[in-house]
Amino acid sequence: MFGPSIKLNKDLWERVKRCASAAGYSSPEEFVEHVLERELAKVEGAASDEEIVKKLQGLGYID
Amino acid sequence: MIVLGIDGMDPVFLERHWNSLPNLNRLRQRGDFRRLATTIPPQSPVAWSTVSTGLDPGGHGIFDFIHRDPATRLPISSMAEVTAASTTLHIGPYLLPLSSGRVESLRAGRTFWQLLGDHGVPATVIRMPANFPPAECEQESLAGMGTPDLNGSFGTFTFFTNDPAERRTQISGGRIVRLHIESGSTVLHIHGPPNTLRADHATRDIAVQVHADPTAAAARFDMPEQQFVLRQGEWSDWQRADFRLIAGLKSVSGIFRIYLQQVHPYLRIYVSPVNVDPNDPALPLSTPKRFSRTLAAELGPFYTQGIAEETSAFRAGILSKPEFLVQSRKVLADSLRMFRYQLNRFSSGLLFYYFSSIDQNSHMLWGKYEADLLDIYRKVDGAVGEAMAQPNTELLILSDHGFAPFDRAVHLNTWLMQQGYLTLNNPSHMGDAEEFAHVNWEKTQAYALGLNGIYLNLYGRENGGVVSLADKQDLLDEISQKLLDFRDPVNGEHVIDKIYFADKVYRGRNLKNAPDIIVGFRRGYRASWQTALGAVPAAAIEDNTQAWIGDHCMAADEVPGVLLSNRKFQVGNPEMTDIAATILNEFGVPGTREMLGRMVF
Amino acid sequence: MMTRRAGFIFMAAACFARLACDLFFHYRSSPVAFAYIGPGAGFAFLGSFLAVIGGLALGLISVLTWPFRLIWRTLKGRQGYKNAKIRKLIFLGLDGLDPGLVERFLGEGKLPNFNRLRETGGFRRLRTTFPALSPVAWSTFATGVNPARHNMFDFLNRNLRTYLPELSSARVRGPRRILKLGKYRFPLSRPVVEIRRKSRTFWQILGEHQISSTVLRVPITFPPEKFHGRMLSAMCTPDLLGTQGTFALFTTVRTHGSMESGNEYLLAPCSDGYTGKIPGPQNSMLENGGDLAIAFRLNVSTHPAILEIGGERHPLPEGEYTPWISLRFAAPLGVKVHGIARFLLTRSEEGPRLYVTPINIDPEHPALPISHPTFYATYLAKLLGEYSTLGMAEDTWALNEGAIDEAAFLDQAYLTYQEREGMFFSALDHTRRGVVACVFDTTDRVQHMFFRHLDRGGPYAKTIEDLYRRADELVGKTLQYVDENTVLFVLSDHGFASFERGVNLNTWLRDNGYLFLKEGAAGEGEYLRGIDWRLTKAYTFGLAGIYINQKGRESEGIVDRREAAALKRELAAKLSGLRDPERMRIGIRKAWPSDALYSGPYLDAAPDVVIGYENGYRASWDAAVGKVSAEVFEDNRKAWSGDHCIDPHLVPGVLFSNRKIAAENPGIEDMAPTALELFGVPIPPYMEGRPVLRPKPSPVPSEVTV
Amino acid sequence: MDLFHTVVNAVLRAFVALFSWAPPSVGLTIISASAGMGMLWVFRRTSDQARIRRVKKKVYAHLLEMRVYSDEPALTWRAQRSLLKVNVQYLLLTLPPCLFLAVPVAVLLIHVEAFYGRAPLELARPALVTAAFDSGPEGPAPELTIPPQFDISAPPVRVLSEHQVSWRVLPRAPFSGELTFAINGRKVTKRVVAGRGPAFVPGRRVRSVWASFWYPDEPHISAPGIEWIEVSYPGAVISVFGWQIPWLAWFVIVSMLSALLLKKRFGVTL
Repeated sequence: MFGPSIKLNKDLWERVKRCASAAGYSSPEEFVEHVLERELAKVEGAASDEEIVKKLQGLGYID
Repeated sequence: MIVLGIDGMDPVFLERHWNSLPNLNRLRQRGDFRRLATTIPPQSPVAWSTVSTGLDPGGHGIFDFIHRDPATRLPISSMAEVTAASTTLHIGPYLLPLSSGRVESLRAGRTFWQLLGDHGVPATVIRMPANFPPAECEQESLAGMGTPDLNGSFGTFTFFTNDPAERRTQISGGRIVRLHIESGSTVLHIHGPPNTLRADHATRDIAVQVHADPTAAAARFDMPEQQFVLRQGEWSDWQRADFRLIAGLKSVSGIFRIYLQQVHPYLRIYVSPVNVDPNDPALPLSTPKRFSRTLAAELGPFYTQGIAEETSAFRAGILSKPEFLVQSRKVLADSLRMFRYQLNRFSSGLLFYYFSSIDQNSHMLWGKYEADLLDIYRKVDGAVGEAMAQPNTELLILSDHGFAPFDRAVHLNTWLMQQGYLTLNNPSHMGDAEEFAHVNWEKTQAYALGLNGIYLNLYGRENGGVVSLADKQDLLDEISQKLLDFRDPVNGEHVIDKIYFADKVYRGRNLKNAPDIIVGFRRGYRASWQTALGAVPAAAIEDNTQAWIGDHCMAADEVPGVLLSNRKFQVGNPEMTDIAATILNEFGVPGTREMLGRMVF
Repeated sequence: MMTRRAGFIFMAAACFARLACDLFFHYRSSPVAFAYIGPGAGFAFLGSFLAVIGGLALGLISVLTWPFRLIWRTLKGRQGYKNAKIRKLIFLGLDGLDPGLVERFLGEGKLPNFNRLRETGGFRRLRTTFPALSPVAWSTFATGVNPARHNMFDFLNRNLRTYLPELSSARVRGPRRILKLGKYRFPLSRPVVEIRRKSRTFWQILGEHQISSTVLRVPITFPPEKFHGRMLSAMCTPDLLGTQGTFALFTTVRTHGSMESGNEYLLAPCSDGYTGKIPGPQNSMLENGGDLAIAFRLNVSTHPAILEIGGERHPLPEGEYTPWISLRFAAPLGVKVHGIARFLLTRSEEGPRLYVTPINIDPEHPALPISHPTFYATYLAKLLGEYSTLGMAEDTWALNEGAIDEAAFLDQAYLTYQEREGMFFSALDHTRRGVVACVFDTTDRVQHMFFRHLDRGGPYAKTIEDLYRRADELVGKTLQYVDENTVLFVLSDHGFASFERGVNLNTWLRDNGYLFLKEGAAGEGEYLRGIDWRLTKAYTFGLAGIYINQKGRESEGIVDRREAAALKRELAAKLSGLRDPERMRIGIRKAWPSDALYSGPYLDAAPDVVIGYENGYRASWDAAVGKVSAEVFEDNRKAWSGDHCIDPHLVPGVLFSNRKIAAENPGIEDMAPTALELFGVPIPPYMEGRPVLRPKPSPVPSEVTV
Repeated sequence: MDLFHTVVNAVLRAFVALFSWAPPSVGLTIISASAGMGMLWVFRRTSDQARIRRVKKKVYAHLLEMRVYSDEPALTWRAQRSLLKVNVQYLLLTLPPCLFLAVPVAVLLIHVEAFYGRAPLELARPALVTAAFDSGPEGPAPELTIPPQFDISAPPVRVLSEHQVSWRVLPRAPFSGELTFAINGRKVTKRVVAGRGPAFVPGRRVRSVWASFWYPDEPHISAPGIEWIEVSYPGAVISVFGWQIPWLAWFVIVSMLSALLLKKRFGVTL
């Protein structure tokens, strides 16, 4: 609610809204977040292998 | 600098007894001694207000012990006004104040200790008269004359007895209660304050069980939290009592003393007025607020009532003269104890200390019991000696007025009636009924109230006033002339020395409560008790038969005060207004523009 | 919260002091009164004073703010229940309840309450999602969209840079900023816990219209989102170690070489028994702090045995679970991490064996947010007692590994079931209007572990029947809360099938020249280690399907975009109808390229080819963790003998309602729009489902074709 | 009864003597803290801890309930009702320990009162010595023999309605010893202490064995005709960090605090 907010110009916002609904996002915000997340994933590092795998331990469907 | 205010110390009495008063005498010889011109009228609240503020009565607005409300013409205290809470909430029998009630001083002007405080000079002002509620400031001050007891009066004692000869129930300054004794035991119901938190304002009482043993000539008193035994003729210590206003939530604490006057054949018990408990004051007693608590912690309980000497009980014949003297010495001892405490902790700045004893004792002893009075003077002289022992201290001693005998009481309202200025509804209604009970205001041009005042029944000011503004001066002149011509039918002498008009004698213009005529009685004469409260007895003048035999409510010239110091005075005829100016000057603090006095040194 | 609580304490203390003083002053003279004000009574006073005053204050606040909230709501133009067609909507989710079995037991007259629903309302098979997996299906239930719009395709997600699998539903990252002081590390911000399911849930949308929901243990709700209502997280909530459930087994002689999802520890003998240490979470407050641990002592000389832990003694009768025991792991500087676990002494004599459940996050003092509002979990724990919070509460691995036996597993599962029942009925009790949605997983877990016994005779032959009977009882009890203004849906997210043969598609891909191992690598490496990405075009892990190693998407991708589209179709065609040579049966019924199944912004995250296994088959255990094993087909030898991750057409769920179901072929995506419609809230255009209680505008083909 | 009290008294005296070097607040604090611990122990032993724990959780639950369901005022009221109900349950559960504690705590408090609740008679301040009789007192008051450190400053006052006689005595010098009454030809003594405190200050001395439970500081009176003798001692206050408070208030504060602080260690749920 009080998180940071980013300003978009009106034109971009309209385009985002159109595009979001066409693509099947539930809201323009979700669209913007998704785009940003995807780009960030390309840049950011990941946690160590071991840690990631450990988190999966106990999942019944896999071993 | 130490300033001692000794109420009613008379210059003539001093001059007669220099030899018996070594310290005052020494002060006179080493320093200086003058008569001090007193205020018009020479009454304590008026004079001490002038001392406090450096203003004349026209400036500070206090002209008497009592004045009237022009709307009702009823007497009200001139020193403080109590307003009840204006907004209240009813819950069952309770009346909860939503806005706070106020106690307000009627005195105008800033006091010298407030001015000192503004300039960072510390001052301690103990029991300055007409300083209730104490003027707001950071200085240490304890309220003086004008401080009510817990019932809101200036002191209402209770006298309990099963003596069939005592038939009175209500007397001036007290209440008389009949006791029913069963196998030696009875209960004293001591009234607390009227419960303003209850819609019916019922008083809260506390019950003291008394078990009298005639053979032992003593009695045991059982209070809720303690017991004590008194022998016949003994005074108890201070007793503390909590009067619960709302159970468990709000209570008011008071202190009182019990005097077991007689056990056999009749039980006679005198209970002092219930004083405000300095340890838990229900009324503003001091600045800062905790000061009274500090004093109580250091000294134990003390009299907080403005005038603590039991003159009313003496006048009513309930206490004998020796009993009165014992009691008034207790008051003095109480005062001296606090004086020594203040003297000990006094280091710099100003200490003002007020003694009431000489004034109160003079009223009861003047002219008749010289030796008893001298004894009181001697004790005060001792206190003066202690103050003189303070090194590097300037000492100023003053009294607000002197004393004169009070032989004849003048019923000014009766005189006004005889002169045709005041009319009763029915001439047969003359008597002691107070508060102008039977006066026909439509046919009354003037009325007297208080100890020195006559008011016109002025159109536009008094409610239903009949004297037009145009006629006012003529009427004033006419009444004054007649007053000056008024002679005592017994000896044919003038009764009245001087007549003052408020708008002429005062420089200050705060004259709202001022009488139109201020009557300056000749020595030996004074306005009667009945006059003070607006009664119209049969004769215009009669002998004063009461125990109250000395007074000072006369022409100002008749009863000057005294001024003593360990320094020489530069002013020949010092006046009351000079005191504040002198004190401020000594500390290099400028006075206000309204202040009238000069520097006496 | 803290200051308010401090305020209450202060107020209460002041009142108490006042009371004590009053008593003292009033009754000082009477010594009898002394006894009353002794601290003995003081304890009682203090406690109840606190509570009563606190309660009154809260009540007062609530009453005083009510008009303001009302005004606020009116100003915001929220219509609330004005357009609602009903007062109350109940979703009773029975994970994995199979329509075939339901029909069979209905036919045998064993499910009277289901029967009542079927007769008076409606019963349909409920179309599930591709793949037929709980996280996927329940996400669709919550959002009303297909997986490409909510981003949940499997339990696992691959990291496009490292090819490592990640938990698809939530991401927990350590605190962003850490203050290091000497050897201590102080987190300056909270750990970031993020849900990766996208789109919006119907309860969020209802909440925006001031219609409140209570959402209990619906999968993929960790971390909980903020909305107008109450939620308790479920599937994928980690245990205190951060895993999906790690049990501990304490033995005197090492019996297992290594275990997949548990650890075996040796008990150290001591004078009157054994001692041991339960490893807890990592000590994140110390650099290289290692794991926190709690020591315990096991005394088996008494009957029952006694477990001493955390300064308390607990009786430990053999074969009987303890109640939840609180485990407080003490980190430095007075920081405590609260967990709970149940203990089970499976053998007391001749070398005791002590099984400890995964350490659940303590709902009374949650270390991670597991509910909304955060104190809702605490509230439930205080009201109903401690309960399991782990996403998959039933320890299937302990049974797989033989740490516990069937009976112990069932005990555990039904203990969880009871906890859930308590919450569910308490929520119904407290709901006058709005939504209550609660999912029971026991049905799923028990079928997974006991499918092999179905119709086979032996002591557990009737376990699944008994499970369905219990579900029926639950429905019966729920019906007591249903009136004419209430709509009840009893639904499952998928059905069940037996799991006899595992299929390793990595092996198939290797055999068919799509996947290459690095030189010398044996292919036994978990999680795609050993695969030569420079040559590999496709790979698999998880349960759903095959991923293309696409250029520009995977970090070492080699298949370009256009080629990938063709490759998907090629693989789908080749795999459809894949035969199991050993059993002479078809193993894969059909495979679909992802774009044939899904449409939406998260399509790229989907498996590129989704596999529809035949009844009896599933991705093999090795394939699921990304191994390349020797054979394509192998037997499943684990107790985990039932599964549903096959062709979704074979495992639809069930849908019962107390109202007539108009839709002929309802799907799980229809539930969210149905909820909105019942409360008169407009259905947003991106939602794909249609309300089921009114006729659909156009029929949808019953099977998707390429 | 006398013997029992003598033993308790002796123990307390020894204890207080141990801390005679320190201000009285120190000894009292230790007594209060140990009493708190003792009471905690009794509480654990005599209460159903498991049920108390459960009920307390319910109390918290219903408090939280008001916030959990803050959107439904009806539920807030329901939570209030439930809260009251579980509170009553809680109070009932604390009843047994309270009953168990009542007598020992009363004994302790009555004895401690003699050390910290009463101050010796102040010098040069009159005090009352009162004796109560079965009937009468007819005729002259009984004779009171006082030590030379005292004056009798008023004749004995007979309170016929209450069968009492009060003497007003004035202590002149510190004293700890006995006053002697000649009643019906028998001598009856009463201990009296004057001077500066703190000290063991015995209160009322009674004849009834039953009443001597409440007045344990002296053995009960054996002479017939007399009910009790009491010296009106001033109440003492304890000075703690400059605060003057009644000892019992400090006792309650310290014992409660020590119990609250130690309840975790003792494994007690209050």
